[in-house]
Amino acid sequence: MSDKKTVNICCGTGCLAKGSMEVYEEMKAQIAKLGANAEVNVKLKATGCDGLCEKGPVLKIYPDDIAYFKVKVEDVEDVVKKTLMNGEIIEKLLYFETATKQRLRNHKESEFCKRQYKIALRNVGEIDPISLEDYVERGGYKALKKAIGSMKPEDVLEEISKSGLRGRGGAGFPTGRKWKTAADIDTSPIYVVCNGDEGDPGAFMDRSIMEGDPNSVIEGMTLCAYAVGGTNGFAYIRDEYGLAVENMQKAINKAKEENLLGNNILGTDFSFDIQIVRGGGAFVCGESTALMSSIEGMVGEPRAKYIHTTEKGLWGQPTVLNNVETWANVPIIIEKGGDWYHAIGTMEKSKGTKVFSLVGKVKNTGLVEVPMGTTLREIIYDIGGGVLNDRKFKAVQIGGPSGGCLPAEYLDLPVDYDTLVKADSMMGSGGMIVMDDRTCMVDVTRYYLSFLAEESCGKCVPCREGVKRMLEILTDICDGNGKEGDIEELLEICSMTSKASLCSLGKSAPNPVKAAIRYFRDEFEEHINNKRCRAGVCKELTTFGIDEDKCIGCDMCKKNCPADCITGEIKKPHAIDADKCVRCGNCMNICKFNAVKVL
Amino acid sequence: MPTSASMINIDEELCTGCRRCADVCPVDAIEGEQGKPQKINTEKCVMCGQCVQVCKGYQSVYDEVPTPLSKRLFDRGLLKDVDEPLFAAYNKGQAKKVKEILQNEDVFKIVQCAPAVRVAIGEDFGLPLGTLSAGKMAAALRKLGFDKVYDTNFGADLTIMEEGSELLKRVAEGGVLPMFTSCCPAWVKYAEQTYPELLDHISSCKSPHQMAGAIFKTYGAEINKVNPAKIYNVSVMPCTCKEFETEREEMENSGYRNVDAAITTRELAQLLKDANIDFNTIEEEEFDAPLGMYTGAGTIFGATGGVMEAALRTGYELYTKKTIPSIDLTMVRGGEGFRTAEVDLGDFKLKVGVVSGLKNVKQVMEAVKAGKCDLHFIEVMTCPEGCISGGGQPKVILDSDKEEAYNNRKKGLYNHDANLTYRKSHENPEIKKLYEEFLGEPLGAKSHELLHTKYISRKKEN
Amino acid sequence: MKPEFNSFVIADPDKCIGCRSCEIACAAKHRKYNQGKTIGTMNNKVTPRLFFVKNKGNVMPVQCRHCEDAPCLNACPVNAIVEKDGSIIINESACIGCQTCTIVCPVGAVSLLPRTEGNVVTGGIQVKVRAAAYKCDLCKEEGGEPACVKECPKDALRLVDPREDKKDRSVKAAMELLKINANL
Amino acid sequence: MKITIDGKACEAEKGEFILQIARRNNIYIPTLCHSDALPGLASCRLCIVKVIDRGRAKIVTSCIFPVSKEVEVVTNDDEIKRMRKNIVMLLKVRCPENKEVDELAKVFGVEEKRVKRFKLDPEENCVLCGLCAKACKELGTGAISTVNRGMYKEVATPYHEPSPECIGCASCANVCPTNAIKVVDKDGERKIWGKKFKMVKCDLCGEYFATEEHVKYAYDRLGVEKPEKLMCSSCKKKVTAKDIKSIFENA
Repeated sequence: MSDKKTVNICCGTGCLAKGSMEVYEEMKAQIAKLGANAEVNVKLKATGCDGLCEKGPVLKIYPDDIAYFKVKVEDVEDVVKKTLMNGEIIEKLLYFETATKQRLRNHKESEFCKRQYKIALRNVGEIDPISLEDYVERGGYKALKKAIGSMKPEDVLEEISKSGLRGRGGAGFPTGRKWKTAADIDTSPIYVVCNGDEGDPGAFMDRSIMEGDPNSVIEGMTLCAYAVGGTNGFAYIRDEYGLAVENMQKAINKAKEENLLGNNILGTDFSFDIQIVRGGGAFVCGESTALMSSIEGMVGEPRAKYIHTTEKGLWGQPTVLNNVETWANVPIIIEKGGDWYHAIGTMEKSKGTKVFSLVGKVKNTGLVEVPMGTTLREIIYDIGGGVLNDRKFKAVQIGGPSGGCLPAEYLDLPVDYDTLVKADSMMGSGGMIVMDDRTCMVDVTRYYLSFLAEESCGKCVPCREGVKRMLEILTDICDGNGKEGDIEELLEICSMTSKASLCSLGKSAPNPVKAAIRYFRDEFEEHINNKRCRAGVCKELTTFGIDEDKCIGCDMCKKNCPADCITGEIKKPHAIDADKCVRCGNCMNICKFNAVKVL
Repeated sequence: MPTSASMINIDEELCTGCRRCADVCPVDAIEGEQGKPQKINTEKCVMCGQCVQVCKGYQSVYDEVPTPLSKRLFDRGLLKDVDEPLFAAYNKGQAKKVKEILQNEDVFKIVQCAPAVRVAIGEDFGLPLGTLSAGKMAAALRKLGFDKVYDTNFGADLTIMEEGSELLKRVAEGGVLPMFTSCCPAWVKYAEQTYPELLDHISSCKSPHQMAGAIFKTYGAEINKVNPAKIYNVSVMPCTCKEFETEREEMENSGYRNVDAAITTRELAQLLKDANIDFNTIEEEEFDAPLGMYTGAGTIFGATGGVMEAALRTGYELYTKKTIPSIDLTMVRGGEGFRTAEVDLGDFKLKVGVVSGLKNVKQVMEAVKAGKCDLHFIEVMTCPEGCISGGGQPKVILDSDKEEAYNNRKKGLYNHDANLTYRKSHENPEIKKLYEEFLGEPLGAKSHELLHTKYISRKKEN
Repeated sequence: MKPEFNSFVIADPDKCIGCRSCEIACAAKHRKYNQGKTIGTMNNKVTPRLFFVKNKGNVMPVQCRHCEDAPCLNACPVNAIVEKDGSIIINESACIGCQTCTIVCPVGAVSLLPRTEGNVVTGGIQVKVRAAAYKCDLCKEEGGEPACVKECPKDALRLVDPREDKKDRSVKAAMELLKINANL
Repeated sequence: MKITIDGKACEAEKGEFILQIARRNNIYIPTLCHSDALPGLASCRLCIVKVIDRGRAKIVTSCIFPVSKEVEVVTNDDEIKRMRKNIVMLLKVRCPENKEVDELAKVFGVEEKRVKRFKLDPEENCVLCGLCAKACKELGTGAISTVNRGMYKEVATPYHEPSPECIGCASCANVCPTNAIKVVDKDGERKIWGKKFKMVKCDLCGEYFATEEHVKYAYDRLGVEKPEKLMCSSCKKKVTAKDIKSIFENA
């Protein structure tokens, strides 16, 4: 009797990019070689992303609970021969805990994982996304069966309201209330829409869920349909998300086969169907009304929401729209009950968990799911392992392009909807970008504005012209052409744009500027008045120099200078020829002794 | 001497030759065939502007005419931003000139308005026909930039003092009778060109605004302590002929024109719009003392029979030294184009007549000529209902509204009269003061110099 | 062409003296925001709904015949022209000024004129005057006798109802006219 | 129902837009992109007003905000004025040489200094309100539309090629609030949106009065053949007058 082993290889976009498909194929071949009569019977699975993309490809072995990282094709043979056959562990493939400098047999013990609380991501990385069995095995469709079997629609509504779940797309509108509004309208059809148009740069939690656990979204939408009397569903998925579209489609087809979707679900007279719509590829299409216009086949431009889309949405019918992460939360809430969910998160109005994509100048990057109210410090230092190369932390940008940068003083800010807004930032879809002292806040703000200037739909003047002109000012400041009064002009445009714009994208577009000026005004003034960029990013405003006392003459900077403008003998202080210097900043990044500084 | 050519014109480009103007012209001065552009015979024209009031041959947006709007506005002396329909028959305006003066800091700007203006000006701002808006008017004029807002009604009271006295003198001394009023410049011009032989029948009094003008630059100059040379008098008149009168050589004293510019009620409305003064919302204000102080008698000058009534109120009391039994002398108000009445002055009966509408004066003049007229005093107004229906008044769009407009304007004046503290010219405290401090007595030397005038024959001898 | 016609206003060329009072009255009556009674309350862009024509020895206003199965109505791409109990009415505020109606109107009764009300108005000042199609609407919305008929000093204009006075020469005129236009 | 606008009580239908109500009550709310014929664009934002409902004030776009309860509306307080001024400032920066925008700038007192701070394009006259595209769509021609997003948005024919759909009716130019659309009529030819049109001559006066495509479009809508002899509107009037005259004489 041979013992069973399961090998999960992550095939999320991140790992695929790092060649996990090759690893998968190799593993398949190797297992085939073993033949049926081997003493181990290996089941191979291509799973979704479990968040540690930067350490991919990820390979996990059950029941031994061993996780290997950065697995290359040439490692596969070892894995089979050593680990699978002889239970021998390959040290170099194990997770390396930067904090303790230890290798961990299973990354679940890592600081990165053990502080997380996975609800939305509960299955991602653990199951074969398109295998319904896998999903059911982990409790999938229990909720739907429970609801249809033993609950009235209003009971479902009740549970969701009780749970305190709020939209994970950014605005954080109470999901229960949203459903209720639609449910109370006596008309048909009522539409249920999944917003999978994840647009924030650096955010990819929705993609991971759709790729790695599509059924949770489908079940969530179906439960909503049951609760509000929905008839048709649309999953609006960003066009770039090929794999997400593929997996969602496969999952939908399978669910239909199993009568979990389509006509007379589970033999009842409740029918609901979901069709996939590929996005227009515009950031603004993530805005609900624009998304709906896009589904209707019109230009993806927002409309005023004086009448809520829950009352008049798609084709003027009641429409419940939530984003992917929100949907993924629904089944488990119904399964375990609203009170269970309500117990997680802050005392105030932010319940449950939130997935963040932790990126930027931080040691551990990837998807992080934590209870609402977790402080930035916990996320960045405990989970993220702190700033890369132990440089000085400067700011963390939260909430995507229309969020805002928060400075070090705010590290102990509990992350939830309301505190973030008070701090001139926002939850957004949960992008979290860590910045160190080599980041110029003016430059960063300029970057976000340039993104918004291109992604604004351009329909209304405040957003289109306002953002464009704010960008012009910011660019001037970065190029050393900042003028006195620019900061005031920026704020003036901000205040108007944030109130007079047509849609929430426009209204939130000034956030990066507002926050940056609020927390880093001195840096703006320095750029404008002293023509100096302390981070050494704005080339026109930067001169690098070497602190003779600190420099030990290791010669590293010299070696890495593309312009050969650094002179100096070994073990003697070096010097930079400012005229030749191209201000690439390599020397500063490389110097271990902080001898290179911005004059 | 100005000719009517520069005052009243018909724009050939716009005239369709319907000849409705010819129907209303009291002196048959409009010549031309049906369907062809009309011409004005300047020898005959008295510049009453009734043709201007009736003309509907407007500049349309769909059939182009050679002359562009801007040029047309310029030619008519209108402000460049005037945004009203323009019609074939028009009177040349003075508004541009006045606007310039208003911007001139070193002149002392005095304005006066004829009685009929205050019951019509509001109409051009959408107020109901005939709305009395004396207070708003005073406020608006001040806002417009006039240093003193005096009033023609004061001049009217003064006219009564002089004209009344003149009448009583003629009666007493067996002077030329009947005596005709001289307030209406169109009538005066008509008399000059048609009945030169009867000119000594016309009161030698200047018209009220000319009297006022003369006083503003003498007495007014003293009390305001300004050099008369610096004073600029503007008259706002319901009349298109007043500018003609203003430009008569004799209307000046010691080198100063009595009135420097006369604009119409319509032009005042245009000036206010041009200055973005919202007449509807502006708060009422008082006229400036002392020369803006007036009585009900001065006010009713604006309606036909008004001068007569005012004269009788004062004449009666000056002659009989008794208070007049009934102050409202309705028998001379409104009605036929020519009406007569008799007033008992105790020892003798004063016979008076009132002519409204110049068409009706011919019969009277012929009678006088033939010595068949036993009246003592005759008021003549060229326009159908007196000044309230003057050629310079707001132009009523619909013919069907005209009667209402005239009636309401009249009502407006008589109500104003009824509600004023003083209703007899000789009781006007400022008039008394003027005689005490400056003029001495009616018909005195000063009066004679400043307030009286002469007439000339304009008859073409052939 | 049906024998029946809708009501319409027509001018008697023998009576008309061409004074244009009808146009002024028409424009004045149709004002929406300002109902002042004097010329000073009107603006320079007078927009009548009947149009003065001057031919040799023939002056008169020409106005809409309110055709049955009206071409203007059928041609209007934005449904700005409607039929209201036997009258063809242009909703000027819905007109975008494409002029299609002026092209197809057989009698030339529709004109594109500057629309000075309900346009790009900014704090009272008008920054752009758009054009719209204008034609006789029999003062249906304003009510009462058509302004032109009421104002005409020579009673040259009259509102005829073909259903009643078939013998009327004006009606005959209109019928004849439409025949002419039919084969125009 | 009743609502108050700037303290003035106004009758209002439920669902009516604030702008309509205000206009009806002679309360002027500035607009640029609003046309009664093509409502609902809400792109210029000049018509923003404050709606106060149970003490809570929010900024809304009066041209598309339907009144549902008895609210209080403030159209012109300092905050609104300031926002409008900033909007107009941005428009002035976009269209520095445009006459209409300049008028606005004057009305709202936009300081030259602020405008001069930015890079200006004297050629630009379009404020991208979208009225032209909407008009063209309404006509069923759909020759022009807004293309691209954000700062690259513009109104154009597909691929900036002369559009086969365009009939040269110039409705777009008529509805344009800033006269940004050039229509050039010269010796029997009209140029618009990079396309040349032959124009139709009036059979009587010889005046060119419409493009061939437009005339065709018109009669196609009627589903009848276009007459051989075409007349301009004013000649049609003249002919009509003649006809009536002769008919009256014969009658």
